[in-house]
Amino acid sequence: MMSVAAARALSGGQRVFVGIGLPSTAANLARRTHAPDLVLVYESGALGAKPDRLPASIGDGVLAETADAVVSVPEVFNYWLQPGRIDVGFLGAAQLDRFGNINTTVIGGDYANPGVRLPGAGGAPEIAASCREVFVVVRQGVRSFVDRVDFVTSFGQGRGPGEREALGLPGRGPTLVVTDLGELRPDPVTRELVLTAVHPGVRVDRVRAATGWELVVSPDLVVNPVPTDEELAALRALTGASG
Amino acid sequence: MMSVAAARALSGGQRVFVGIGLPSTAANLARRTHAPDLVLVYESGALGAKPDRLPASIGDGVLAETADAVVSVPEVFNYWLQPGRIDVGFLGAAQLDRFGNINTTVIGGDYANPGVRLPGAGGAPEIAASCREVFVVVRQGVRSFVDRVDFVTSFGQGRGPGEREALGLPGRGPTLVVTDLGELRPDPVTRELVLTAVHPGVRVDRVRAATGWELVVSPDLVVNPVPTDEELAALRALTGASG
Amino acid sequence: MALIGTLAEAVAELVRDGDVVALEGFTHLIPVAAGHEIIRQGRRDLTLVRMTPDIVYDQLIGAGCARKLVFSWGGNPGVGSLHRFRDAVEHGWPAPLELEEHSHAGMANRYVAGASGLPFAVLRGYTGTDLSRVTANVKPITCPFTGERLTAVPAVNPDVSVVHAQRADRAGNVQLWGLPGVQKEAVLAAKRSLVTVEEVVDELEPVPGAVVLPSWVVTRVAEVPGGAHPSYAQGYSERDNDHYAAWDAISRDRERFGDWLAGIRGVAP
Amino acid sequence: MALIGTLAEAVAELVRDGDVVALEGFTHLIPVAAGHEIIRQGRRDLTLVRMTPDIVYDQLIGAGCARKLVFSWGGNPGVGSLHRFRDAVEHGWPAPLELEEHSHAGMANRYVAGASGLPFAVLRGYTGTDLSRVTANVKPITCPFTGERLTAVPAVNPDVSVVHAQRADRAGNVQLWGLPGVQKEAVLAAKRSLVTVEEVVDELEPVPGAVVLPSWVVTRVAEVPGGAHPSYAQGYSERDNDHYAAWDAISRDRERFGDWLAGIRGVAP
Repeated sequence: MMSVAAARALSGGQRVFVGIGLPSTAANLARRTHAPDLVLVYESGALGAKPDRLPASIGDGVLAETADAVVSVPEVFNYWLQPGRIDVGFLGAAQLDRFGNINTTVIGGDYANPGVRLPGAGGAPEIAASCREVFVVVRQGVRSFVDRVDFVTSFGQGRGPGEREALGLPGRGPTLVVTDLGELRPDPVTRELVLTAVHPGVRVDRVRAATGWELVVSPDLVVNPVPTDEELAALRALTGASG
Repeated sequence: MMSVAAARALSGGQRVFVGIGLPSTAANLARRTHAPDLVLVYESGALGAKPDRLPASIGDGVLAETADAVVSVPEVFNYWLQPGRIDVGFLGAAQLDRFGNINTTVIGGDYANPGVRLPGAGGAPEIAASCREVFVVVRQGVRSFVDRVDFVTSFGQGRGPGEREALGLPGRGPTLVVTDLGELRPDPVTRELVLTAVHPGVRVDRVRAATGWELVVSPDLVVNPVPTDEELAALRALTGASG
Repeated sequence: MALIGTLAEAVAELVRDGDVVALEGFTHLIPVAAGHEIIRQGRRDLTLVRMTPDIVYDQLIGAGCARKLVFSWGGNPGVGSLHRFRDAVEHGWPAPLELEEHSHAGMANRYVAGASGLPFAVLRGYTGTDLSRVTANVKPITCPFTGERLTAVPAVNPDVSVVHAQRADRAGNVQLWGLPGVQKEAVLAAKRSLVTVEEVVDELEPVPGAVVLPSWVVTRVAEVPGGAHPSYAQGYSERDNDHYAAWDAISRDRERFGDWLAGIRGVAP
Repeated sequence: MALIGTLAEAVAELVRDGDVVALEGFTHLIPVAAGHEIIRQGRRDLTLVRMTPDIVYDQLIGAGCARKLVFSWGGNPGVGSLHRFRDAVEHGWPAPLELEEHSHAGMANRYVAGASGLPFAVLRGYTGTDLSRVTANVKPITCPFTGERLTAVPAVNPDVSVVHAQRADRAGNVQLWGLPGVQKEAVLAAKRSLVTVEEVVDELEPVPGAVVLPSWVVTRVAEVPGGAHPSYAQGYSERDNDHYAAWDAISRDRERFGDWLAGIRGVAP
C-alpha cells in the first residue's frame, strides 16, 4: 500500500529523482499505470530510465540500457539536480521529525560515538534542498517518527516556518510523507507534519500510537481508496520479474 | 623552415596543445618524423588526434575521428589543460615583446577604440599559464617584435625575472620562439628573449633589423641545419594531402 | 517537452529584441541557418554570446542585429579577420558594438556555472593579462581552505541558446556526436533553447561519443538539413573550407556584404 | 604511458602504507579484486576514500587496512548495513576508524576539483544540515558577483585511485561504458592510478557511451576478468545480487568474517 500511495502522488511528465527500494517501486508503478510520461532520474547517472523490472540497486545495468541519456555522477548532481530541474525527489529515512527533517546518519550517543551508525547522507541533503518538492517514504513507528531527529542529514523545515527561506533553499522540502499507515503533509502555517490520510482499515488511534510526537490530524482527513486491480497487477509484474 | 624548426623542438611522448596553422603543421610534422609518440591535444576536445592530413581548422572532423578520446570544451580546459598535464603549448602572436608577452587582442589606439582589432584571446592565456613550457611560432618583423606589447593577452615574463613566480603561474612560459629567421630563447637571468639560432643563410644583422628592441645575441648562437629530405617529404605529404 | 516545428516559427517565438542569445558550436555543428533566420526576422539589440564568433556572427553584426558581443575569440578560422566585426569595433558600422571579452577557459566555465545553477565558476585563468583589466566580469577569489588566490567568472545564462545537432527523435530528444564543444552547457544554461537538426528520426540509435539532450530541457526543435553549413555535421557533411575563404572578400567590403544581406533577406539588392 | 602487468605487481608498486587510496565505481565497475589484493598484501593505515563504501570497503575495514574513511554513503546497497564498518565505528573493532563524511554532491565535486587542478569546488549543498557541523572540510564561500552564500569543499587528490573498466588496449588506453560514475575524475585527481580491466585487446572499438582514459594519465593496467564481482561490468557480467545479500550474514559475525578473511589471504582459517 505504501508504494501504491506514493505512486498515486506522482503525475504527468514530472521529473522524479529516484532512490532504490520503495521510491523506485513507487515511481515505476506510477509510470506503468497513470503517469506513463514520468521521467525517472537515478543518481547513478541514468536520465529517463525505463526499467521493465525493478532494479536491485540504483546502478543496475537495466537503468543505463533503458535511459535517454547516461551521465557521470558529478554531472547528475551539478547539471541536473542542483539547478532545480527535478520536480520530485523521493527519500527514505531512518528517523523523521515533526518538521520533516531526515536523519540517515547516527542514532543515539553522539556523532563521534554513536549508538547506531547508519549509512549516511548519499545524495539526500541536496535532493531535499534542490527538488521542487520531496516525498518521503518510510515505515511509521515511535522510534522513527520523533519530535526531533538526532542528526539533521537532510533539512526539512528546521524548527518551523521561515527557516528554508532564510537559508535560501530553493525547493519546498518534504510536502508528502507516505507511511505504511497513511499520509502526512506539512501544515501550511506551522509547517508541522499533520495526518491527512489513512490507508484503508487503519484507524487514527493506531497512527497516533506510532508517532513520537503529539500528532495533529487534519480536519480534511481522507481514507485512501484500496489499490485497484490495475495497480496490483502492475506491481506484481514489476516485482515478480525482479524476484 | 619555421615548421621544420618548430617540429625539431618537440620530442618523445610529449603532450602538445596545438592551435591551428603553423603549430599544427609543426606538431604533425614531428609526429611523422622523429617523434611518433607525440600526443596532440586540440582545444576543440580531441585528445591524441592523429590526422593524416593537416586539418584546416582546430575542429575538423579528422581530429575527432582519429583521437584517442573526444571531450567537451569545458573538459579540455578544466581536466586536461588547467592541472598541468600538457608539456608544450604552441601559440602564435600578432605582437610579441622582449619578455615573451603575447598580444592577439588590439594594436594601436586603446582597448575601447583600437587601431586594429585582432581576434582576441581564445585559449592562449591559460595555455601560456598552465603548459610546462610554451613555444611561440611567429613571423619576425619590427611591427610584430616590439619592446612592449600594446595589450597583454597571454602573459610571458611580464617585465622580467620573478613575475611569473609572484603570480603563481605553474608553467615556465615561452621557452622558445621560432620565427622565419631563427630562434629566440629567454636568457636564464634577465628572462629577455635572445637570439640563439638562425636559419641557414640568415645573417644576424637581418634578424636585428627585424626586431623592435636592441636584440641580444647568444654567445652560443648556432646555425640550424637545412631541412632533411625526410622532413621535406613528410611536410609535402601533410600539406599536399590537405591542399 | 520540446516542440518540433519550423525554424521560422521557432525563431519568431524564442528570440526577442534585446535578448541575450548564444549560438554555440565549436567549429563543428555551428547553427548558421538559425543565425540567418534571426537576420531575416530583423531582430535588434541582441547581446550575442559565443566563444568563437566566426562567419555567422560577422553576418549578424554586419546586419545590425547586435548591441553587444560576449566572446573569447573572434576570427575567420584558418582564414583571418572578421571584417564586419572589425568594422563595427573600429568604425562603429553599422552600429557601435559593445564588447565583453574573455578567454576560452573563462567562457567555457561561465557556461558550466550557468548549466549548474551556480552564480559563478572558479578557474586558474586571466592571471597577469590585460583581459582582467578591461573585463569587469573577472574577479579574484580566495580558496577558503588553502588561502590561494584564484579567478572567478560569473555564470552566463542566455535568454535563448541555439545549437545544431545531427538528430532528434519525434519526442524532441536530441543527439549529437563528434566534437561536442560547449553545446550541452549552452542549452542547460539557457532559459529557452532551440536545436536545429539534420533530421528527425523515429528512434535515436546509440552512436559512440554521442551526447543526448533529453526533450525536457529543449524548448524547440527544427529540422534544418545542412543547417550548419559552411561548418559541418559529423556523419552528414564536411566542412566547406572554400566557403570560409570566400567570405573574406564579401566581408571586407560593405557593398558586397550588402548584396549578400539582401540575398539572405530575400529582397533584390 | 600505462604499464600493463599483474594485479599483485601493480598493488605492490602503487599502494603504500599510510596512503590516501580511492577505489571508485558507482554500483557498476567496482574494483573489488584490487581491494582484495590490498588486503592480501596487508596494507595498513590507509585513508580510504569512496563515495559509496560497500562490501569491498567493509572488507578492507574489517581486515584492519584502514585508519580513516572519507565517504558519503556507507551501506550494502539493497540489503542494509555494513557490519564491519559499523563494528569499527561503534566498537572500534578491529581498530578505531576516523570518519570524514560528506554528501554525494560534495564528494563528486571534491573529485571534480581534484581532477581540475583546483584547490576547492563550489556547490549548493550541506545547507542546514548537521554534516557541515561535524565535517571540517565544508566551508561557506561568497559569490564575488552576487554576494550569495554558497558552499565550498576542498579538492580530493588521492595518492592512488583504483578503478575497474571493461577494456584496455596494449598501449594502456582504457575504455569503460555503462554508468560511468566518478571514475574519470578519480583517476585524473590521483597522483598514481591503477585500472583493472576485463580484458586487454588489440584495438579499442568505439562503443556508445564509452569513456576513454588515455594511457598517459594511467599508471598501471592489470587484466583481471571478473575483477568487479559481485558488482558488474556492463557487457561482460551481471550484478550478483545474491552475493550482496549473502555478505550480510558473513559481515555480521566477527568469526565468520575471520574465516572469509583467511580465505582471501590464502591461509587456512
